[in-house]
Amino acid sequence: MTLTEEPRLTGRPALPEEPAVSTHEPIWKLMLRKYMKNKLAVAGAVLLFLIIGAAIFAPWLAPKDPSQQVLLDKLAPPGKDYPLGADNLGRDTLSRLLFGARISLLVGFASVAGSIFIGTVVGAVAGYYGGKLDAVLMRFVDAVISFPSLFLLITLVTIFEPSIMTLIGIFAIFGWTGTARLVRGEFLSLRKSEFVLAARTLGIRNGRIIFSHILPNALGPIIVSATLGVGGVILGEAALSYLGLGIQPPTPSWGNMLQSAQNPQIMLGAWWYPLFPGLMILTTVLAFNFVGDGLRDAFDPKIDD
Amino acid sequence: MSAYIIRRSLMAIPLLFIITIISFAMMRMAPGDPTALMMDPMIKQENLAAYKESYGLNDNVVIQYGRWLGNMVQGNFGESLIRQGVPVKDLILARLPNTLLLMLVSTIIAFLISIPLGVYSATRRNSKTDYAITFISFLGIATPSFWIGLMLIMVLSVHLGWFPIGGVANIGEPFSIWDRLHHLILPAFVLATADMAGLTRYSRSSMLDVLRQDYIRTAKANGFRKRTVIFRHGLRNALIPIITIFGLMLPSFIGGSVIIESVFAWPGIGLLFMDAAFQRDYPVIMAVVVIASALVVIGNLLADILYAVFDPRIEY
Amino acid sequence: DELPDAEAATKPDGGKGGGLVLATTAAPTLFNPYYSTDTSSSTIEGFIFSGLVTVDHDFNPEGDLAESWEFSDDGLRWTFHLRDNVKWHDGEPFTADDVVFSYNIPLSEDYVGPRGLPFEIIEEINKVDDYTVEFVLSEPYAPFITITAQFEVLPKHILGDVPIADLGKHKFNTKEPVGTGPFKFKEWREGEYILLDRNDDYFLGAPKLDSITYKIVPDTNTAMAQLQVGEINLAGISPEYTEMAEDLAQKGKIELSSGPSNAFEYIGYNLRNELFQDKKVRQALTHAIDKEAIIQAILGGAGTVANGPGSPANWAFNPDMPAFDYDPEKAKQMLKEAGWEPGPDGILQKDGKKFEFVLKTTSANEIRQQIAEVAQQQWSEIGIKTSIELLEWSAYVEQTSPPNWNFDAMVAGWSIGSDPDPTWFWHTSEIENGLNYNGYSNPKVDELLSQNTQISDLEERKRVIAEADAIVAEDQPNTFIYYVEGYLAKSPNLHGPEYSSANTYYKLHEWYID
Amino acid sequence: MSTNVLEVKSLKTYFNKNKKTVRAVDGVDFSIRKGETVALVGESGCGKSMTSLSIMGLVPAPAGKIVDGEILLNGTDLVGLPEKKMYEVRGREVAMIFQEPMTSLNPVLTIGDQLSGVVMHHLKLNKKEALKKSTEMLEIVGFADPEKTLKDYPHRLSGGMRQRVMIAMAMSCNPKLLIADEPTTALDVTIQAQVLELMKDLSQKFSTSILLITHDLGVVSELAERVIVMYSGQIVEIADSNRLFNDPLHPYTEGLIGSVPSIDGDIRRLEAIPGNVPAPGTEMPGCRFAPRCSRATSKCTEGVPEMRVLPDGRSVRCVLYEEGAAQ
Amino acid sequence: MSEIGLIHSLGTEETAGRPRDTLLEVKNLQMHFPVKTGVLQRVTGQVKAVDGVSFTVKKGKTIGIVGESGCGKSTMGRSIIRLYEPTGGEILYNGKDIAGLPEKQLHPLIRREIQMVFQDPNASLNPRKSLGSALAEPMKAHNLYGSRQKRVERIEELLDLVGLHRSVINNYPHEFSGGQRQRIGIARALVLNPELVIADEAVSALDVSVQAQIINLLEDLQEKLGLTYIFISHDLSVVRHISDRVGVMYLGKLVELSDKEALYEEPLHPYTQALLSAIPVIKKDGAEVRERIVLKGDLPSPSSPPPGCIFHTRCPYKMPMCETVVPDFREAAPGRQVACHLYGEPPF
Ligand SMILES: Nc1ncnc2c1ncn2[C@@H]1O[C@H](COP(=O)(O)OP(=O)(O)OP(=O)(O)O)[C@@H](O)[C@H]1O
Ligand SMILES: Nc1ncnc2c1ncn2[C@@H]1O[C@H](COP(=O)(O)OP(=O)(O)OP(=O)(O)O)[C@@H](O)[C@H]1O
Ligand SMILES: [Mg+2]
Ligand SMILES: [Mg+2]
Ligand code: NI
Repeated sequence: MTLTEEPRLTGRPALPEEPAVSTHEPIWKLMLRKYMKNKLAVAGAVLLFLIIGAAIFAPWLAPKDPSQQVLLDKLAPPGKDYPLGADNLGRDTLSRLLFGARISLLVGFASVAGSIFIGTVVGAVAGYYGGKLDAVLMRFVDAVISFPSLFLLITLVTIFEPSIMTLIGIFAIFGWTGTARLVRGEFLSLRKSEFVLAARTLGIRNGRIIFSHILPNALGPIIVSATLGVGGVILGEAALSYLGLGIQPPTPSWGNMLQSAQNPQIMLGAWWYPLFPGLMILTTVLAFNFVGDGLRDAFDPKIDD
Repeated sequence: MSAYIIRRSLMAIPLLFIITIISFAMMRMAPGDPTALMMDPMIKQENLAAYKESYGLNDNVVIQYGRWLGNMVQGNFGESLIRQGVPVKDLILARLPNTLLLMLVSTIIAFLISIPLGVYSATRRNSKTDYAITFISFLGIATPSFWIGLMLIMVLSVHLGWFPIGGVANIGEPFSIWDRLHHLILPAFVLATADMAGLTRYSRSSMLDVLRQDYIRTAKANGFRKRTVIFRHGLRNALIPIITIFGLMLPSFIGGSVIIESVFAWPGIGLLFMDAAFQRDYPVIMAVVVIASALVVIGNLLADILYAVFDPRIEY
Repeated sequence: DELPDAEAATKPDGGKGGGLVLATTAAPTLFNPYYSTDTSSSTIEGFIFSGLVTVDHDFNPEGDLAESWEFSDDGLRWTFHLRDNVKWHDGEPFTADDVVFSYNIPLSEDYVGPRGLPFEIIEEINKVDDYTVEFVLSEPYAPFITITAQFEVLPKHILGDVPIADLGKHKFNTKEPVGTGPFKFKEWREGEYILLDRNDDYFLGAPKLDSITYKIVPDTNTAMAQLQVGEINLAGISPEYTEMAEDLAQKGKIELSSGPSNAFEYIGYNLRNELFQDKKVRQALTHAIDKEAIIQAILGGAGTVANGPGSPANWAFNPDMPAFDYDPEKAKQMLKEAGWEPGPDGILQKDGKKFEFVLKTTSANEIRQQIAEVAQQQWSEIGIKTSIELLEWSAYVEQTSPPNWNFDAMVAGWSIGSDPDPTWFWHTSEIENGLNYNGYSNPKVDELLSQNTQISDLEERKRVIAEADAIVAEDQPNTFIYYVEGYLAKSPNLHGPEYSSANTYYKLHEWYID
Repeated sequence: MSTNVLEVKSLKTYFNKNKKTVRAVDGVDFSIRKGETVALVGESGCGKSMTSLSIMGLVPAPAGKIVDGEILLNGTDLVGLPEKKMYEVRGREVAMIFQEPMTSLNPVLTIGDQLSGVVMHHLKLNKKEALKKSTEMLEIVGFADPEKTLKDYPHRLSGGMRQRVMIAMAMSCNPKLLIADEPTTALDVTIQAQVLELMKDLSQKFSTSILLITHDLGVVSELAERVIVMYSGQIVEIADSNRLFNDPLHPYTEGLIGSVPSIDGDIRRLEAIPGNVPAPGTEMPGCRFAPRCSRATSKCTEGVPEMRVLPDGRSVRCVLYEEGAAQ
Repeated sequence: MSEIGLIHSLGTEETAGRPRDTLLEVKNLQMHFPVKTGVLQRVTGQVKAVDGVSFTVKKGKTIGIVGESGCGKSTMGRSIIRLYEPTGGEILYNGKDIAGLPEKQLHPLIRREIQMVFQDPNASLNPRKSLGSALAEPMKAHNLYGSRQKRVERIEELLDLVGLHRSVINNYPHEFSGGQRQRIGIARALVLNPELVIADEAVSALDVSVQAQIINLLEDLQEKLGLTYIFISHDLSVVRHISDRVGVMYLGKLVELSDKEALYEEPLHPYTQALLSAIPVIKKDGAEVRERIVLKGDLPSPSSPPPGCIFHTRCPYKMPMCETVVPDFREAAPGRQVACHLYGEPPF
């Protein structure tokens, strides 16, 4: 046996290798494949797609002007004129739902974008630099978390009139702590991971390490929490509406449309009026949760079957 | 351990301090003041001025905060501005037990129902029951709790008359546990739903994680039955992360209590806060904020202690 | 907890009795008429305390603690003859000293409370003898009997030594009020209810009801649900529930009575704003609003169209005020005359300025919110652009009231007191500090209003008020929308209550439950 | 025949994933005699652990499944044995220790709980007796203060101590077969030496058969009497350990031995086997090692070579040793 | 391979008093970590992960560091490459002390010249970066190989060097096997033409057959590129195979440092002896079998190391003085340093 006499690693090519892989499959495809396996998640994605589409194309899809009142048709039941009935001022519920979707989704997406941004920045800084900075930032997060947020929310809403912008701001201000903790955790573990250490020894700057190495790897959990966050905000707006502090009429939002469900007169006499916004909230939040769940699986390297 | 508890509690003080400053600032930024309620043709402006003066509302906000803090440190929450002459402490003491009771019972309900469900779901992963439980959990997460509450009231209370429409007890009747429970069940259940659903999902994934662990394989290799493996070897490990969730759930419970209290006319601190906020009853607002934050802090402390109890790896 | 039924067996005239259960969405604050301002407190104060006089269902004054009264020809001296058989709940006898003591409270230098205004006209209060008091007024004041003399009397033997400055915070107000009324204070469960017991020694005879429970509920919805299942047995119905109430009445679950309530709803214009300074414009704005539709759609018909201030519920009402009926075309026409022409975007313009403004109201009131929405829509049809701003109550009050007057237009309502004096709303002197938020000023109105309180003759006074109201209606500082129709629901087994905008609890001690 | 504690016959354990079949164990035959220590070696992913888990009946369901073959433990076929019966086999008849001592013990139960739990379960002892037995076992595996250790939680023990606890647990019911899946891989050499000594002692003392799974040929040489070499789900060679190391037959075995740097031999260039282990699920005709084999011929890819028993008792799966092949 | 010559002319400025061929000199290096306990994370002690280690590395040579888990090997390696800021001692690289320098100053000094190969081929590559971008990134960070074209050329050159097919340039880490990933890790370490490569358990996670490939690769690269290695491993056989000098670490300290042959032939320190004897070896006919010394007990915790000689708790030759007196790390034979009282009176 003379294997030693044929040094394989000298010369060029040192070790003739077949191309490593026959199928060059990018990560997103891999994740898509995992995602597609979760039937609920797929259903959720389709639903969301439809809902977001409906919101975008509301002006074309809505059969009527959402603010057009026909006082005589107040609380009309679903029928030919009003596919989903009319509200207490005789406005078309379907049209209002479609335009309400814009508001509800806008509030959801915008405030989550805000809170994800704040949370990611705080969490990334705390997790990457650690030490005192981390301690200070995390104490601050603790304080915000310990805050009875709904109470403060009520106070805030009384300070700033509950316009769309203030609601977005308020939800963003309260929503970021979870993301911050999550991102911090990810950064804490990722900054010790060997590929980050390698980047450091190669002299790659901190900024680039954070944005180009750690963040993309922490993106999974962030996206998942964002997805779930949008659903949470939509629910939160509905809850605030219940207390009369949500998006204020006449701007339609699902929350303030559902608010009328409190009224036993409407609940008993015109159940269809609160039913549809309720269903919209339910379906949308459900869809976001399904999608979030699917994404969680797709991003999770542990789950591979 | 007790040293730890003391130290942790001391650490909470600056936290509460920050919270009170923020709340006070916010509150005083809100437009309007307690006199808004006194809109009445028979009001004389001088009277209002005297009223404001007598409660020190005309002073600099910083001075007011200092005064408030000084009193608070001595355990004095001051007097209500609306319910003149009534110490805030009395208002809180009258309401707090109701809120605590509601939270306690719904926490118990949430844990008692969701953990077994989650565990069951995890052990039957991908079975029909698992899917059903998962779906129902998602429904629970996605349905606004006040909506569930209103529905239940409409159906169970108004239509069927099985439950009272609100309140903590029948008025004027002697104390009875049954009567209390009768009033408590619906609100506690509804307050529990949202967290219950989340908790079920969480205990499911926690249990799934545990079932992947090496020591579970060891237990199986030792010939223990499935049930023994799950309950004796798995459950306690699965509970540990759930305890943390308990700590995190508290703020949402306290927040949720505002809504549930108003749906079910439950006279707790949430309703007190709502009223106080609208009436600008500053001392009451501050007291509730302090109490609620303290509750969260205490809850987290409790979670930490429980954590140590369940996880022998944690040492103080 | 004690059993309220402990003395059920000793009911004075057997068979009748039971407990009255009411609900409020706003918890009372304290039980002292000189310090409380909210309706819940006043209601309960009415149960516990008695005043010198009260009013019947039609605002006619009627003796309460006072058996009779008379006044001097110049209208400055009022003498009240008190009952001599009245006992405080603690058994002490009621005397003129109590009246003198009570009415002096708001007059004191040290008084810190919201009730000073009606007492301003009182020069002095004299005890003539144990059962006679005399009030000396600084000027003739017609509303004296229905406003001031209605104030309930407090026990001097309990509060006499308390410094006036401390009276507002005294525990008497919240823990142990003692009065002469038909019911005695028993228990106040914070956030839950107030429980009152029958006062067997009530001077008009022991009430037939055993107790009154005044429940505190978070919102009207809960109250309505409780009414439906009989957890409460008497409730006023707010307009958004009239349909449901009528339905329940039809099913025999409740009995309904109704009548005009002493209030009007309006959209008020800030006359400090250039937009609204032209009377014609205001009239046009009114022409654009379909009041009838609002009443039908939002109130379920529970109201009548209003053309001007006042209320059909009180005697001073003027049914013949100028009307600006729904007529959008006319509105457009009038606006055109005033110089407002549609711009390229359809919005009216004048001198390059668009006709657009903010309509404020409070999120605390759903009906006003909806009125705002309808108004917005209807104005948009004549080319006026409005945006609605909903404010939380305290913020709303702060923004719209003196000295801010930070509004263009607002949806609001006024409820008129026992006396129909409109001075509060329209007199120029009320602009700076009073309720004349609009900043409305008309010398003729000022003159009439100044007169009205000095006239003791009812008919004469009615004529003056009617004239003033008509001028205001012509000026339309507000778009008056409707007069509220009030509803009172009771359970069928409760006997006695009947809707009244003047005094719901008239002759309460005679009510009973089978 | 009767001396064989374990006989595995044409065992096939497959995984079904993404509609792809991974033949983790693809027709494995071997046996273990009473008291014998047999080593199973091969590179990562070649199916060593799956073979052992198949014996334990712990193949991760539902993805993994024994699709064919027999596993005879003292003549009883474990394949298809009802789960209830398997409870009696696991831990009692066949015990197992795993690679990761750090994670293989339950962190929330004391050593005493875990050890006595097994004893109580299988030997039907009461708590007191079980604790006594546990103390004995800890003594046997070399704990100085077994009473104290019983009350400790796993996190207080070092890796070596934990692995000794695992061994004590595995041996406590006196099993006929002990499967040790990489028992020392996670341990330091000095600790590994302790554990290896212990295992040697115990196997003699209790005359337990051991199936030792490892990729460390040094450990094999130290402990095992016979060696089974696996490659990509199949056995490629079985031989006495001495013969195997001195005269490997299969080119893979040869490459494996050549790859190990020697601690005291000459410093020669390492004889690396080029290429990689085929990815799981790769289907290929013929010998699975052929693509990496320096002596591969066209014959290698024609069909899977049969396992061939040579006259001296060694078995090998290679065309080089097939009848008529030129030696 | 035009770039390879470059570094040699860059890195060899002379410093007075230092032997020409000494690349790195570590003097009394200390790395103590604060121990934080409890949920409060209060500092309650120190882990003396590296506690006074000194050695020199000659250019073009390989020094192997062996020791049991937790003895501080990785910490030492990471301190040298300044992933940690050492709490004491000096690290003279080309004569310049880099122990306390801030990152800004380190960048031009060592970030190109010292590189590391990590243990875990799965964790040491960013899963979200393709091979090409992972290799191009350091070039961009150091403004080398200005154009894209040049960078691609360089990457292809590196791939050839480590034996990977050029076509995989756009593939992601998960598409490679463990051995291939480790080759990528090595390629990445070579991108910047380093002088010194620290390999921390670079082959421990690999299968034997692949391990051999990588060891051979490292040896070839050293020969071709004149690299200097610090080779950290717990596997004495591997260290023996690749090193010129070998240091044995125990509880944060070097207990023996010696030329390879001498160390393996005649280990001096009792710990080294035990370590060597504990290694299971393939018993081939004719090979001599070492007598096994089985050590009792476990490695003590580096947060409370034993007083005196750190090894005395497990040492079979323990003397009374070992419990109290810390042995010096001294020359026990030419080119051999030992920290043990048995070799108390130098020289032999
Ligand atoms: N849960 C699983 N699902 C799918 N395939 C699996 C699973 N577990 C193992 N396999 C496959 O079975 C094959 C054999 O795995 P096994 O664990 O027996 O290897 P091993 O020889 O023990 O390797 P190692 O030395 O790494 O422990 C592997 O190729 C793997 O891909
Ligand atoms: N960042 C850190 N903070 C605190 N302690 C640390 C840190 N890094 C390492 N240690 C401790 O320092 C000691 C040495 O660790 P190190 O990783 O250097 O050992 P090692 O020799 O590389 O071990 P292994 O062979 O397991 O990799 C260990 O006790 C470890 O717990
Ligand atoms: Mg394995
Ligand atoms: Mg290491
Ligand atoms: Ni050879």
